[in-house]
Amino acid sequence: DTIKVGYLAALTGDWAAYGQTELNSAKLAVDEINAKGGVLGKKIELVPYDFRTRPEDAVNAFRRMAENDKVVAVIGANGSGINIATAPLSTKYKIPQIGTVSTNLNVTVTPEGKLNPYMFRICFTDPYQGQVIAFFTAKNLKKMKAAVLYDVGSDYSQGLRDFFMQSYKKLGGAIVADQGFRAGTDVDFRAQLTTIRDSKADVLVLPNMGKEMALIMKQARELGMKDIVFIGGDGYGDFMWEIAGPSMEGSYWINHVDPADPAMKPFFDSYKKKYNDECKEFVNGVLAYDSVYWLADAIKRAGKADSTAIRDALEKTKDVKLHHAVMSTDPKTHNPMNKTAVVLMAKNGKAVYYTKIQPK
Amino acid sequence: MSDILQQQQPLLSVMDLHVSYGAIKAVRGFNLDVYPGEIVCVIGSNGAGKSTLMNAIMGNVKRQGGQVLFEGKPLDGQSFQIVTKGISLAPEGRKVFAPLTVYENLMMGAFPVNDKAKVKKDLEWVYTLFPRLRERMAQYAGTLSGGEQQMLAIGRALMASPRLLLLDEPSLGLAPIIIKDIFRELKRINEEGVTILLVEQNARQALLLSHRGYVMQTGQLVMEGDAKELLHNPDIQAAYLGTGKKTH
Amino acid sequence: MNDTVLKLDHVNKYFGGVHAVQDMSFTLEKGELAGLIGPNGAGKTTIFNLITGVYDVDSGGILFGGEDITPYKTYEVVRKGIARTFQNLRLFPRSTVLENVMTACQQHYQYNFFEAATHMGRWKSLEGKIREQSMILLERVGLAELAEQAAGTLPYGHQRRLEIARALSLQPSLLLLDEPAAGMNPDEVQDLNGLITKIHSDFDLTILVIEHHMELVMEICPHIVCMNFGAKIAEGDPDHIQNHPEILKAYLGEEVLEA
Amino acid sequence: MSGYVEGIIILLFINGIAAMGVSLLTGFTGVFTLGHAGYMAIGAYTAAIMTVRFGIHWLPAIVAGGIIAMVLAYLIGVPTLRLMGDYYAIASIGLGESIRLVLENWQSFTRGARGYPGIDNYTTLTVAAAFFVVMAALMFYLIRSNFGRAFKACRDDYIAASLLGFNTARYRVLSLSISAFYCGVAGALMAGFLTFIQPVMFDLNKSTELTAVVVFGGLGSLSGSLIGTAVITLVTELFRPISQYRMLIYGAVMVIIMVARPEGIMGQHELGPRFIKSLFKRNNGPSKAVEGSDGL
Amino acid sequence: MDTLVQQIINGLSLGSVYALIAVGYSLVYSILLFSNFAHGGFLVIGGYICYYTLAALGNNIWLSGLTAMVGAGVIAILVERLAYKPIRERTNVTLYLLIASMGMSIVIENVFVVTVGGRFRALPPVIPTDPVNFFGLATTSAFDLLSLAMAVLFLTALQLFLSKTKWGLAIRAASYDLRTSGLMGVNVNRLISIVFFVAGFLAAVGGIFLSVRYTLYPQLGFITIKAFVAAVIGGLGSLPGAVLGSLILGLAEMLTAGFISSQMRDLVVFGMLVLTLLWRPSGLLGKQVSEKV
Ligand SMILES: Nc1ncnc2c1ncn2[C@@H]1O[C@H](COP(=O)(O)OP(=O)(O)OP(=O)(O)O)[C@@H](O)[C@H]1O
Ligand SMILES: Nc1ncnc2c1ncn2[C@@H]1O[C@H](COP(=O)(O)OP(=O)(O)OP(=O)(O)O)[C@@H](O)[C@H]1O
Ligand SMILES: [Mg+2]
Ligand SMILES: [Mg+2]
Repeated sequence: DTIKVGYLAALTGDWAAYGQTELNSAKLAVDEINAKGGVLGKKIELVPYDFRTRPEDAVNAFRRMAENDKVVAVIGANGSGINIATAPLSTKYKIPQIGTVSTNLNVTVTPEGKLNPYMFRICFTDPYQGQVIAFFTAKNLKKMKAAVLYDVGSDYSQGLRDFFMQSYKKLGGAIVADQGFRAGTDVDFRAQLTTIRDSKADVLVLPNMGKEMALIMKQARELGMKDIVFIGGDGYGDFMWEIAGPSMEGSYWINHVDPADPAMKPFFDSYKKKYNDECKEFVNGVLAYDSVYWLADAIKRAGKADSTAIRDALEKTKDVKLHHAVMSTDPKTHNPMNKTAVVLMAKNGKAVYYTKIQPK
Repeated sequence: MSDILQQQQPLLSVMDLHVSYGAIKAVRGFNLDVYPGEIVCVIGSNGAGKSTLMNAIMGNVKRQGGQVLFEGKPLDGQSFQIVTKGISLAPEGRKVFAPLTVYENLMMGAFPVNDKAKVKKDLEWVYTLFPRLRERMAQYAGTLSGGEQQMLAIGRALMASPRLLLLDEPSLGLAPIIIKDIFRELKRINEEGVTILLVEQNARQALLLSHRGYVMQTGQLVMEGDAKELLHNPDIQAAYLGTGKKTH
Repeated sequence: MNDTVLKLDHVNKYFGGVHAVQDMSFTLEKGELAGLIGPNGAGKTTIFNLITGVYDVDSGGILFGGEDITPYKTYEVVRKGIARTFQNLRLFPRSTVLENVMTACQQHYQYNFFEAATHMGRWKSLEGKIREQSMILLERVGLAELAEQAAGTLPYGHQRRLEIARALSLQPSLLLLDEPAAGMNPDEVQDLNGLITKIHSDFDLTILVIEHHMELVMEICPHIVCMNFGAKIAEGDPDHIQNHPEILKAYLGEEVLEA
Repeated sequence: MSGYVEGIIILLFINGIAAMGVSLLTGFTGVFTLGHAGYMAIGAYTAAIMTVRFGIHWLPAIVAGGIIAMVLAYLIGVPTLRLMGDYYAIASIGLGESIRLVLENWQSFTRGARGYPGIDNYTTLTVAAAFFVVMAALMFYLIRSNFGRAFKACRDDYIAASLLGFNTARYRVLSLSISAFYCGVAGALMAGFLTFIQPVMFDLNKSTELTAVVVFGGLGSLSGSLIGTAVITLVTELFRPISQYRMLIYGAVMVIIMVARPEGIMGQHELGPRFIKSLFKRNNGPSKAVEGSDGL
Repeated sequence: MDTLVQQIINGLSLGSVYALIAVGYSLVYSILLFSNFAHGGFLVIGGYICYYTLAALGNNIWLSGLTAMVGAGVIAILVERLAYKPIRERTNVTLYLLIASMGMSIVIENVFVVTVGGRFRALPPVIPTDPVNFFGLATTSAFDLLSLAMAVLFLTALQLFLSKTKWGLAIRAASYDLRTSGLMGVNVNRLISIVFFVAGFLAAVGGIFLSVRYTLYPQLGFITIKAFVAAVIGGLGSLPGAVLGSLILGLAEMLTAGFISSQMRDLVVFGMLVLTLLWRPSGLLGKQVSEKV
């Protein structure tokens, strides 16, 4: 007799790199919890389904988890679009879902401002992150001429760009170049970079996925853009160093997690031990790992493996100590409260802690 | 003449050949021998299975039963292997390579021949045989007129310098004068030692040219014999040569 | 009776350097059965292509029933009442024999999209008519038994007949036949002779036929146009043509027909 | 019926409608497309915007989705359908992607790449089934009519078709427009099924899948297209428990079906008494025997 | 002015990357007349072979590059034998091949997803990517010059082979009619294997270049879409066309992104594709053989 938890992971398609790491990390957490006796005396059983990065497939997967596998909660997926599509189902089946890196506001709250009662997230939101990037750029770095290069086809990228630009303008910054590209078929950004070079921007904001950011930085340096400062969001991953190499030096990354945080070390170590591989997509890894812990904590607090009770417990999350942060959930929006953003700086071949930010 | 031939080993023998397309049995137990130096023709009405026979010899359609021997040895394998043994076919419906020029088509015909001088000589010969092809050397084969394409198909088969030449309806779509030229030329190359197996609708012409003939009906052999005899056989005359009515 | 159906008026066509049709003129009167002969590559098929608008003329005019049809697109020309068969067969090989004919036949029994998509209105009666008409034509050319067979699997000679049936089902007033007897044995050519003369009279057609089978042309065509190198070299009745020295030399060969 | 099965069936109906559209164009008219997800996107966004922003009832919104897709297809088709074979196919990739691109960039109207949430869940099983049945009936009727024969004539030999009096260009555009209508309606239903749409849902992979099911259902077989849709959907659902190997199997099934039955599951036959009879005739019907010229 | 020069250089260098892929793609098209969507897969295979042999063979790019090219070539032959040959022997509808090739590309992608994972991997900088400056006017990377040189080198070699040898002639004949080519004594299967070997070989070259420049991951093959478009613009089956198309497409992309709208880059690019084809329906250098009626 186990507690079944569904996991929506992109194991195939464009997000496979992130989805696979998430699932690995979640499994690690489940193993650890089970090794210590599980929750409420029961073992957790993960039911992972792939969704081909397609919402219509994710919807079927969710239904199958709910009806055939009788899961009490679902974790994932690593994309807001998927969670927005599964949100109505979570309400229908009364099964709570925790988004790992689902930063779009509409995951937990509908456009009309209605709360999706069963949707939660462990990450901070796009507006928050956009605000942090703007704040850091304008206040900490004091750079007031920014260029943006974003992925037109990505909801994450477009959202982050919008919110960054809003906040940045409010802080008195000027957007001197706003350029787009499309991931997948576009791998060459020199045209956009040339325009950015000519715009004399002193900072380039990259609200993108890791691979694209790495390629952009590399190509920018190749074009002789020596002085421009790169600032990116939580798409950062250590694998970017392999791609961009020294071009990374001096760039800043807003993140959920400080990888050098001693509290995280055991996770990275056991990940390496179990999978014989570095956890290079660590944002996904850490958030997936902690999502499991968060859920386990909620089940414990609920006192029974009942999905509605778990939902209530999740909603009442207050100062729950996870590995990467102390978690509190805003019952009105189901967003984490006061989650500080970590700023990392790329220095001497790795990303190191730079500062913490919590803009008002 | 045929008595002498009978003592030799046939160059090509088809024994109890069966071919079908799905449910349609196109050739059912056909037998045929071609002796070195002969011209042999196969006549028969539409759909009798003549083209199928030719294709089966060339390994171009799958044989369901029976055997084909070339110089006493089994003639198996795919068409490209069969071609290298010295057999070439001018297929029904011409099948010229439309996007290639006339010259390139002829050079494709010479693909199995490695002797450059020989290719050159043959090319000259084909050009003399069909002056129109020389004129149109650089034209895409696909834009030739029907008859011009037929000349090209025959020329292409000749370029392989075969020992056994298979022709599937060579006269199709050709002007009367060209047909005469071609048949005269076939006789000549035969005298130079090329054995010829011919399928023709123009049965009269074909029988006049051939030494022996076979009559095929719904995939089966119904008659074989000396060409002259067939030509004068009243049944054959009635069935394949027209009622003897002439235009003048 | 003596109205002109088709008139070619100094028609020219070039393909690159090849002057495929040179200053060609001839006329066909209503109800004629005419032959177009000439050596290979003389430009006969090209004339058909020019008439049916597959190629555009370079200069000159083509009049059909008094109207210049050179500006029209192929399908418009066809709708004016010209049908043809092809030297290289152009059937729909995967469709059945019957469907091949029905596809052409439906031109004269049009019903609208709504009726087609709902099978209401005239669908039933007109489909019935189309099928019936097509079967009648297939019977005419002797293919009724093979109606359900895929056209591509028919022997060559049958495919030629099917093309004729298909062209006829367009109810043309002018029928162009491009080497209908190719690939037929003399006996079958005899049958075809009969078929062509029969449809000629039964359907009240004007027919122009390209052929290399002289026994056919000379027997059924009272009016023969002979061309070479794109130009007309003679025109007249079979006797005239057969004894024309230039035609003997260029086309028929000195000793005519009999080897 | 469990909600899981119901969800799959609704999706089957929706994809079936789109597949019928592509089947008409690719299977019956011989125009090979890799961009029809674009028309689904148009349908989906039209319905979404009409119902959410303008509060229009979903039924007219779905129909409007189809119509707008159709009109757009007509405007695109007139110039581009002059291209033949692979040339049109590659251009259609561009057309489909361009539609998506516009949806992504026209943020004020479509909310861009972040997607359009909050659509009413109007696509119930009944609605999907009703649309499917009606549209399937119309399509089956259509191909068994003068129009069906005209499309096939254009596919098999467009020169012969024009010499039988068909304005082939017109029929190609007509076929494209109808197929876009079907895809548009399918997209509109998809919007009501998922309640949330995003341009990325209608990407090249989706287009490819539509064409793939049509081809391995059998070109020129409507029932084949539907069977193809079912096979692909079932393969992905049945193999769900082995998560990441699923797409490997999906690809392999695609290859194996083509290798085992290059003419597709149904060849060009329709499911019916005649097809079943032909199965027992030892050979797989006349389609295989025909060599020589063919569509595309 | 500087910007324009820079964008032109950018465009040409992007085009030369496309060219490497487009040539191989066009080669397969020229013989089997279908768009081999698995070509991107061959590219990925080449990339991964190179990646792993580099690690095993101590960063010897020549050795591992060769292994990758031969390996990808052999796998291309296998793919043809397993997935395409049975189809082309039974039908001449190229659409079926096309769908099989799509299936094959999904298989290849996911073989890597399940074995080595979806992770982005960077090849060590075995090909120099240092900036190269043109008279102070514009900058590009040494890499781009190298890939243009490679594309031109392979193109010339292939073009000579196709136009000067009888095997080249046979390839062109076979592309029109496989059966009749067999009747001419051409071993069609071997010929096709050779073509696929060369295509796989070329794909691996592209794969190595792309993985050095843009990292290696199972979906890398997807970017070949643009190279397909380039091949179509240039004229399918024409190798010089493939290169010309690639350069034009690269230029168009960069100039659009630079001067019109980076967001709408694809729209303009595809618009240009359509316009080009309307002007010349079989591409810029594609042969237009009108059908004889
Ligand atoms: N590819 C095919 N598929 C199915 N049936 C075929 C095929 N080719 C030929 N047939 C059938 O096989 C039989 C023999 O055909 P074949 O072409 O060999 O006849 P033929 O004697 O050459 O006729 P013709 O004089 O018309 O050329 C015919 O009934 C024909 O319908
Ligand atoms: N599209 C074209 N391009 C170039 N040349 C062409 C084209 N079409 C025809 N020709 C040439 O024009 C000439 C006339 O061709 P046409 O097909 O009209 O001849 P034909 O009289 O029908 O001959 P046949 O009796 O052999 O069918 C031929 O020499 C042919 O090569
Ligand atoms: Mg025959
Ligand atoms: Mg002709």
